[in-house]
Amino acid sequence: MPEVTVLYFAHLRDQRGTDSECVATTATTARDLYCELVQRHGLTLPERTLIVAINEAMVRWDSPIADGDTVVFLPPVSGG
Amino acid sequence: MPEVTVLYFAHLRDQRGTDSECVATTATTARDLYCELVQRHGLTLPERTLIVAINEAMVRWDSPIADGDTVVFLPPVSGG
Amino acid sequence: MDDFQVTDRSIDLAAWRRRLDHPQGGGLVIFEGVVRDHHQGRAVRHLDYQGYAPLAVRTGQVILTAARSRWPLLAALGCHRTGHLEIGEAAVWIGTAAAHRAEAFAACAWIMDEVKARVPVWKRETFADGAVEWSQGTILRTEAPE
Amino acid sequence: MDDFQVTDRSIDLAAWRRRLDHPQGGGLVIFEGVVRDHHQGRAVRHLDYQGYAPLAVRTGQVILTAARSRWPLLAALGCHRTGHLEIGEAAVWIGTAAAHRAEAFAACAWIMDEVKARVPVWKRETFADGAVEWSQGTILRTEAPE
Repeated sequence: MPEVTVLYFAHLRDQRGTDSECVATTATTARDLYCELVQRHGLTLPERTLIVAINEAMVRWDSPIADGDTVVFLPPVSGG
Repeated sequence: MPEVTVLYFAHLRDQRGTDSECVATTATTARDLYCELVQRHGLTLPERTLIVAINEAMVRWDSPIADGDTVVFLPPVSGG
Repeated sequence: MDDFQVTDRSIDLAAWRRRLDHPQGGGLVIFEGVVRDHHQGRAVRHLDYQGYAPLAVRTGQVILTAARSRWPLLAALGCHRTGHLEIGEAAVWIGTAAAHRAEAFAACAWIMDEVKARVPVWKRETFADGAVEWSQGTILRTEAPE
Repeated sequence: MDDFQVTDRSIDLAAWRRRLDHPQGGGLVIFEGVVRDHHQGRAVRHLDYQGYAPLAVRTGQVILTAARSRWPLLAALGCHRTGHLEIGEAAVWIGTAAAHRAEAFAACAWIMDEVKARVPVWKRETFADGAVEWSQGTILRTEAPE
């Protein structure tokens, strides 16, 4: 089963209780992976409020994920 | 004859060759005083390019001048 | 040294300012975003920022590059803090230099707008009453600036 | 210390910056006008500024007061150099602080526009070819800002 690294920030980090984890997953897209994580960990942020990044580039929700990828779901930002 | 102090800046200071002088004058307005100075010292800046200040306040050209006043003819500015 | 940086240490304002020096730079504009002692009427005790540093730095650089293509800038620099910030500390610093001031003002304000919209950084406020809350924020904007 | 000053000594940028500190000041904007090494294509060696100090200070204060009435500012400060300036030296410094950045940006740019139009200061350029010329300048604007 492919393994990806998931990084968590802000609300998601609080909800997951960690800043990163290795996840073995059958998900083939970023969207599927987030669905899995929502089910496993009770994450509450809806997909429409998040932006997904794979390997430090922002991508579409239907982008494929591959073994070794770093995947990040980015909550609404509040810099400045 | 009333005496006023005239301060010179920029082009006018160069043309008059001093930064200030005491002037005994029969002029009764700022305009008359400037005309006198133009005639005496060959100042070349036309009245329409200048703003006149008496005692550190900008005033009209027909403002009266009185003994002891400080009068300044302010050339086009170039601060900043 | 990267033109856009994310740091968990105090922003060295004087060092960033020195990097704006340029012999043709007649107008320099600096923006500092500073931690306020209140937010929407509530007293704030301190802030913590998290940032996704590699993507934040890359996005910041993209913003600066876009600014340089929109205005004739001699310098465009930025820095965003992460970590724990006390009241009065600088959370963000943006600096621009141009031959004339209009471009430096416009670019500095624009860069700051873009940084707020596009750089993955999150602010958590600790209020005087003990409440700890992530700032509401805005959905991260991903499209390139025109 | 006056909020607007005219000085024939180097502008102490760090000291002016400190005077912008305010616990509610979330956005600080600073403009620095710096001596460039060229003007309209000609190489500049150095500058000299003359100023009618008492009226310059008073007019500067009037401008800052007007800015405070137009925007909710926590601080508005300015300083203009006179005397001999080398390339790279600050000729003018304007700083604003507000709760939010839009007001700080707008006020800082507006103050600088007003200073250029209304403060009695004159710039003399010494060019690399030895020519010495007063800057063309603009007729001093005397009406109060709306």
